[in-house]
Amino acid sequence: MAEIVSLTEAVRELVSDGDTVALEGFTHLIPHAAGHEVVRQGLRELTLVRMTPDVIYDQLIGMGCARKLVFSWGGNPGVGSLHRLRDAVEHGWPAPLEVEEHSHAGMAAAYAAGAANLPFGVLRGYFGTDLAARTRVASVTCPFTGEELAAVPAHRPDVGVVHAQQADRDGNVQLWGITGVQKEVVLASARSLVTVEEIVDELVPVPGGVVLPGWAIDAVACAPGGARPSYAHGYYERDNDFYVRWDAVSRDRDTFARWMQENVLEAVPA
Amino acid sequence: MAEIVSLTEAVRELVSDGDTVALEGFTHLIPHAAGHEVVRQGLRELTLVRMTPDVIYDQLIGMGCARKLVFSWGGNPGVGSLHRLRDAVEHGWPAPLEVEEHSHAGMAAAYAAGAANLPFGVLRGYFGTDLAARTRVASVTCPFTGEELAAVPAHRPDVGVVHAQQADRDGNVQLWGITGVQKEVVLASARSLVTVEEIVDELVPVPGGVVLPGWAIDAVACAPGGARPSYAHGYYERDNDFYVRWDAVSRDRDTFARWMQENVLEAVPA
Amino acid sequence: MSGHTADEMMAVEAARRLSSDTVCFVGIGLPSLAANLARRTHAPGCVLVYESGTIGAKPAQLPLSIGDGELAETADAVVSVPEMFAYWLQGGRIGVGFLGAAQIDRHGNLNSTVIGPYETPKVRLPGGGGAPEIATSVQDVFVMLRQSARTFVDELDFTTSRGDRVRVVVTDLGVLEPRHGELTLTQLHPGATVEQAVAATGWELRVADDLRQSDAPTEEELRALRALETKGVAA
Amino acid sequence: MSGHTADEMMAVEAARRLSSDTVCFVGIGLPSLAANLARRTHAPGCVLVYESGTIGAKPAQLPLSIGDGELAETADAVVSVPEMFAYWLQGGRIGVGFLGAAQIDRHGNLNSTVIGPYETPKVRLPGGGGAPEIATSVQDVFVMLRQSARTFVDELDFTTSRGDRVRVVVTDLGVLEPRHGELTLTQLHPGATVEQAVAATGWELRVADDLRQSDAPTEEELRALRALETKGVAA
Repeated sequence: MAEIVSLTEAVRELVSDGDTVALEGFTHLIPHAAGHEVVRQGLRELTLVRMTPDVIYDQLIGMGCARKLVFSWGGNPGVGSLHRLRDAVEHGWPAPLEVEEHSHAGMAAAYAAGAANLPFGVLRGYFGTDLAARTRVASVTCPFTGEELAAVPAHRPDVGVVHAQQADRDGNVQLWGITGVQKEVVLASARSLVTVEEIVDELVPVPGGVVLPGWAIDAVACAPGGARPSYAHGYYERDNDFYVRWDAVSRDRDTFARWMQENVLEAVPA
Repeated sequence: MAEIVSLTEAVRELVSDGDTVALEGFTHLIPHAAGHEVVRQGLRELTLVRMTPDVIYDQLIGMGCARKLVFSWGGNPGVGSLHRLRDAVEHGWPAPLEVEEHSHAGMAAAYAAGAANLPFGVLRGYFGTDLAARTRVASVTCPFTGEELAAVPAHRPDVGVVHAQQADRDGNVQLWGITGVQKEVVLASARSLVTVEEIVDELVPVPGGVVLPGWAIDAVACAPGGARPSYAHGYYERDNDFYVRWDAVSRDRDTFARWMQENVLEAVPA
Repeated sequence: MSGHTADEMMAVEAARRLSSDTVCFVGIGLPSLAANLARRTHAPGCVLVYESGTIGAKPAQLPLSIGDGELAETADAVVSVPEMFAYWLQGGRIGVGFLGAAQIDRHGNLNSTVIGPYETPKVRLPGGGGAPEIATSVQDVFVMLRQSARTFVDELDFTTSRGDRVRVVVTDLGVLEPRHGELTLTQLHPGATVEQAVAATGWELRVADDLRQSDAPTEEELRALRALETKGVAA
Repeated sequence: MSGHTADEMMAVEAARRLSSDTVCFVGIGLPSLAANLARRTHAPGCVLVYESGTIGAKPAQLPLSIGDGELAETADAVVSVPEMFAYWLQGGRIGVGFLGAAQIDRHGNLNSTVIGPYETPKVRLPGGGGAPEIATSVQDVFVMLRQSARTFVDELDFTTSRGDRVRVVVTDLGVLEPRHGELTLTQLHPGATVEQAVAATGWELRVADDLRQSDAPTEEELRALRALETKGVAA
């Protein structure tokens, strides 16, 4: 049964140096508040997994939390590059960053396989790309047709973190809008943390809602606004201007460090 | 784009002798009206696929429509045996029935693989059972861990048939309650038919609703009550008494034939 | 205390083994009765998962079918059947799985497929359904089965599911549990005798040294049980 | 007719190739602009599928991100990302997939991964995202890409996706289509010259015998286009 705890406590109890951590949310409900708490607690040597490393991963990488990145698309959506990610890959700053790169389809299949307790996922993918030789992908042969397909190793993060709209007092969670791989990452991970906009007395089912029972989650933390500058469907909109401003903030190492100092390190956790 | 047609026309256009047909609906929204139309049109030599052959498959088998049955649980839920199914398997009446038997998990994986255009599905299953030697299951080895897993050939029926609550005039379909393998069977099949309780001007999203876009469906037919004696969540309840009565009706070949004559062959299609 | 039926004794005995932190995979009939009884008595937090896709169902009355609408209406979540088997059962999230069968052997292997040869069966049974993977995916398998020499057999006609994880077999006569690799009589229900149990077993049934008697159903258990049993056909 | 930008010409030219029975997989930026333009003009039935899981999205304004809330609000269905890639894209249900890139070669192979060596890149690009499987799962790939010798290269630094299904490349100068196994200039936009196109191509660009001029955007196309372009950052 999910414990309802503070974000600080949740990150302290669930995340350790060297862990493989997936903070997910496909273009929606990106768990920024949880990511900031990881930065504040100074966690190191993390393997960060995420389909679309976004501003929050740019921040984690720029602050030196990551040893490795497992991903499929690492940009600032609608704006351009993630400069801290690029600086780490291109110049090893603040530390070299090992990269394991997949396609979206491969990442999705790997999460689904992890949620299903399978060691690998199968897809028609990677064929004829240079990616195949650069990443963890293998081929499997269909025992019925002889066809060759791609296999990706299942994602089984140590910790899966997602943001959602609501939890009830038993730690049952409901999220809606674009639901991405939220369910899969929680179920694929050894431990899971869900931050929520609010804790309600009763979860009222909404169209398109995905409910995760509290007994399948380790910790729930209330973090209103915890997805900002991403958005929470029904609560607040995406701060598109922030994403544009981030381009300038993140371009320069010092500007970035200052911004993180003022806005994250000195900020009071939710 | 789904064409909205009569049930008679839909079955005539989509189903032919010898086809592999899956009429699905896991304990809910069982497409009885469509099955009856298959009986009325005298279709023969069908390979019938269904996780839980229910009264409707008992009827199709008893009327001699089927050459083969692919299934995982063939009983009268809460009552006992399907006598027409048993008579076909045990005594070859009215015709011998080839059986391909799976577990629920295997059937579900086979439908999911079919919907995903994969030739096989992977699961931890069938191990240590006598079923493994009696059905179409093979083993695949994880290329990363060396673990052995079960593989089932994907279901790719010629025709998939499901019942749903609503369609709009463009043939978009919404169903809710227990959603079973409804989406998978429609997407896995070469052709698909959805019968619905009603055609509405606008589909209003409901909690737990599954929407199938009209362009992923071949035909939609309005068949109010088309799941009876099964049920349609929000429309009518399961006729539990019918399932009990079916035990007596179906036990005897002549009683069965008479019942089908009066209630199906002489009935006017929806 | 009023009298009780054999089914009631079985349901009560199985229910007592569930607790508020048990997540159990429930089929129709006695397992559903037992799990719902537990939820209505000592284990209100017990989570009922039906293979139809309903997670955390809280039916007021006993469903006749695992797909009853009430299960969906009262569930915390309803998922598709492929998701149920892949993410929830195979995912290793279920603690207790209930199984029944037409035959059981001393190792807890079960047959619900055929009596007689597979190709030319004397009786074609409904088949395994969810059983093969329930038997290997949950932590603990609970079997509920009326005891008779036809059912508790020396050799199965067909192995539908493996017995490795069978922790307890609740019968109308008592309870069997694996001891030294074999199902052994560990409990007798009130009124039943060792001789009856031995006679109703097709193999040479071992009896535990610490054989004990089951507690008869309490008034509260029977009241809760009977409140559940009012819908459609008896479970 | 009022003037128009190169982006507008590209969007219009791509939009014209979509019809009301096209199901297209759309990324952010020009593809989204083109597909939404088609939906607002000659192809109202054109179905927009975004990889975020929104099927049949009908945004009133252009989304900045493929995950914009408006996409979910206006969609016929929202599915999970694993389902999107498995059942819908891999399932073979998508007719047209739009792709962009940093580099393209004469066979339509694309690079959106790195400039320079993979291990020590000069520029680390965002990566393939959905592209590798879009390129092999849809029936027809449409590429939208401004033409320059740095982008239209003789040899890719990295193959992110295969070109087999690339049917058309819409650039700011014209249109390339595969002819005899090689992307060939088949259309020039108003004001552009063959010389410009050749100069902006890193391989020896072939020019089709039946080279024709693109029709300039109509008033109606421009009006619809500009009504879409009002949200957040320009696409």
